[in-house]
Amino acid sequence: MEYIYAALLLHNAGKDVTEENVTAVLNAAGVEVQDARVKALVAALEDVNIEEAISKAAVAPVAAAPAAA
Amino acid sequence: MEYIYAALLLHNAGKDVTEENVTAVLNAAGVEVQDARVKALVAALEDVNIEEAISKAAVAPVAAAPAAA
Amino acid sequence: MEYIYAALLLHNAGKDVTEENVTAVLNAAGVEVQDARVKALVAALEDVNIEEAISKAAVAPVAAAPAAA
Amino acid sequence: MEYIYAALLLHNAGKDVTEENVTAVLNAAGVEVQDARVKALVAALEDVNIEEAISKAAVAPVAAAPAAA
Amino acid sequence: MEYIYAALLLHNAGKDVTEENVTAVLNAAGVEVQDARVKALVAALEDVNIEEAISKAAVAPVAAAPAAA
Amino acid sequence: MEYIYAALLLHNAGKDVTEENVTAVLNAAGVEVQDARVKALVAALEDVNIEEAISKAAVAPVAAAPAAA
Amino acid sequence: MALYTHHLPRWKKDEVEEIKRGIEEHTLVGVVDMYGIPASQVQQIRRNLRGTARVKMARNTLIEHALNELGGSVATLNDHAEGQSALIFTNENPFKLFKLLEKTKTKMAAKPGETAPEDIVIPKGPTSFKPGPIVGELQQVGIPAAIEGGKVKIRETKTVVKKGEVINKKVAEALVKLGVKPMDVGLILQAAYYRETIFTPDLLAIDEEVYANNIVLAAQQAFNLSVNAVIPTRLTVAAIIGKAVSEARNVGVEASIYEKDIVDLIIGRAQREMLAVALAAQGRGFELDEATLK
Repeated sequence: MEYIYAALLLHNAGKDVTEENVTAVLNAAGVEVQDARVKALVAALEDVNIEEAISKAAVAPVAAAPAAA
Repeated sequence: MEYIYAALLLHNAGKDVTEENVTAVLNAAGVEVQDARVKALVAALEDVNIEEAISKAAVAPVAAAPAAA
Repeated sequence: MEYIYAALLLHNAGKDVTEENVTAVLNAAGVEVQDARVKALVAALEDVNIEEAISKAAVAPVAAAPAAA
Repeated sequence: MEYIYAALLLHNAGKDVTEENVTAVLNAAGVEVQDARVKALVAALEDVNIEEAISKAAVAPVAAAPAAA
Repeated sequence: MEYIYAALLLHNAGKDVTEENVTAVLNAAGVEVQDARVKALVAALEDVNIEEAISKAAVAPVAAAPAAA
Repeated sequence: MEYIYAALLLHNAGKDVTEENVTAVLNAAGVEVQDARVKALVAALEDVNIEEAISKAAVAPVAAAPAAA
Repeated sequence: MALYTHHLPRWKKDEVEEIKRGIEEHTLVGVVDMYGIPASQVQQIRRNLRGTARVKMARNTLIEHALNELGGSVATLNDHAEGQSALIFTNENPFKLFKLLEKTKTKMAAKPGETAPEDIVIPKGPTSFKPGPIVGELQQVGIPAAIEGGKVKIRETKTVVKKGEVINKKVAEALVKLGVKPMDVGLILQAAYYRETIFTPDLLAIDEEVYANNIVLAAQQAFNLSVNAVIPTRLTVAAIIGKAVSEARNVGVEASIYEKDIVDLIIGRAQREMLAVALAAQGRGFELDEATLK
């Protein structure tokens, strides 16, 4: 989930979720960054409405199965 | 919530949630870090089992929360 | 939760939830006050309608379903 | 509710919920303390396991929140 | 709960819920009455519409509907 | 309902629910006591586990059921 | 680096140059497998990709030459160029390209020996066939064909081949006659070189839903952590207050602390307890009065 947390951190900070930014955040956290995963994350999130996903979470914190990220 | 995400990121990456680490992550995300908030975060998490606190559902406010920081 | 109860106590007593007041209440309770946490609390409450948050709590009791981690 | 908040503040801070302590906290919050209420509070809590009572969700109100004073 | 039972007994019997009456009922039940709790109870009930509070709670308890008799 | 409240009051106070005790409590509340009802109540409650019945009620009902009869 | 081409004939040199240009002029170059795709299908796919991606077919040796001449990390694409490969050039990102190629897949008739990509189901109903040997042919492979009203009809829906099973010759022939095209045919992206990184299909087949779900999960976790560890933020402080208030009310009711804000809740509890005991007593012969019954 580190990659997801990094994306949400950036999003919450009002920054763009770019490869560069995600990599910088992960590096700062001491994570050994895999470029392909960062690229996959950024590409995948292009089509995801983060705001909407977050508000879903705020409304109903229900049990959810974590999937690999 | 940036501070919370920074803590989660570090925790997931197997790093300690220290003031230094949190600050580094937030800096990398381009967040203007407030030392007091970092201190408060780290202090609050000191005695907390993050794994447990993450998975124990807290009651969300009834209506959809606005996603302010 | 000490800090939160201090804020609620002040609010219920019709006092402003300021750093000074929260600190005074916590001190009276013999709590070793961490300024950072007081600051963070007061900052977080800035845009929040405490009365509303309280009345919402009446609807949703504490216990809830766990979210998988 | 000030009295109950004061009691929980003390309990959360690891202090005893005595008449003296409750009065001190209420005073610090600028509340005009009624001795009878403090006594009633302390007496009521004497035989109660606060930790247990907190999570018991005995309340579960039925419909909309009552806007009591 | 003795105190509240006493109050509701009085209310149901069409009597005023005064400190004196509550004390008398509790005494008759052999309860060692704490004046402070009686005072607190009577004070708390002052602005409360008992009838309304009762009807709100009048959601039939788990068991079953009573057959008319 | 007075009769039941009287019984609950006695039970809560750790007293036996006898005809004598119930009558005393009701008298103290100014209720004109019907001996037959007291007898019926005491007989009925002999086989009832009051503690259990109460605890069922404490788990507050969730949905609002109509309390018609 | 001209080392590789100096001995090549002119047309091959031109091919290599064209490939190199294609790579240099696009942000992404991919290796695709063309095996088993008929020419007509290739034309269709090219049409579908027009404006987005260009497919360049060339001999593997020439592709290898071109990649080696460019050198550097792009040369590692060679490891993925096997069988009947072609190159694909685009300025899309590899995930978009992967999806695009998935979408350009078309259905084709099955050849004997191929594996069913999914259950092959023949629906019941009329066919266009006139009565003849076709009925027997269908029946032979287990398709319940019959003659009805001068036409061949399938009597009931039948799964002829299960997913993952090999399609034998007779079945393949029957399917062709029925016009059933069970095979997915299209360009299969074997690897993509994009921004100094090689992407393999396992990385490319991303499911946005999984990411979206993880975002929700992470947001929930952050919310839970903030509330449970009492780290107030603007987003969560209301929930934290709510939790504190609920707890205070619980304590107040449990301990029967008679305060204005909760005395109604305590009354409610007493009332419910009374009703519970009243019902229990009624079950043992105590007649309830009218007020209780209400």
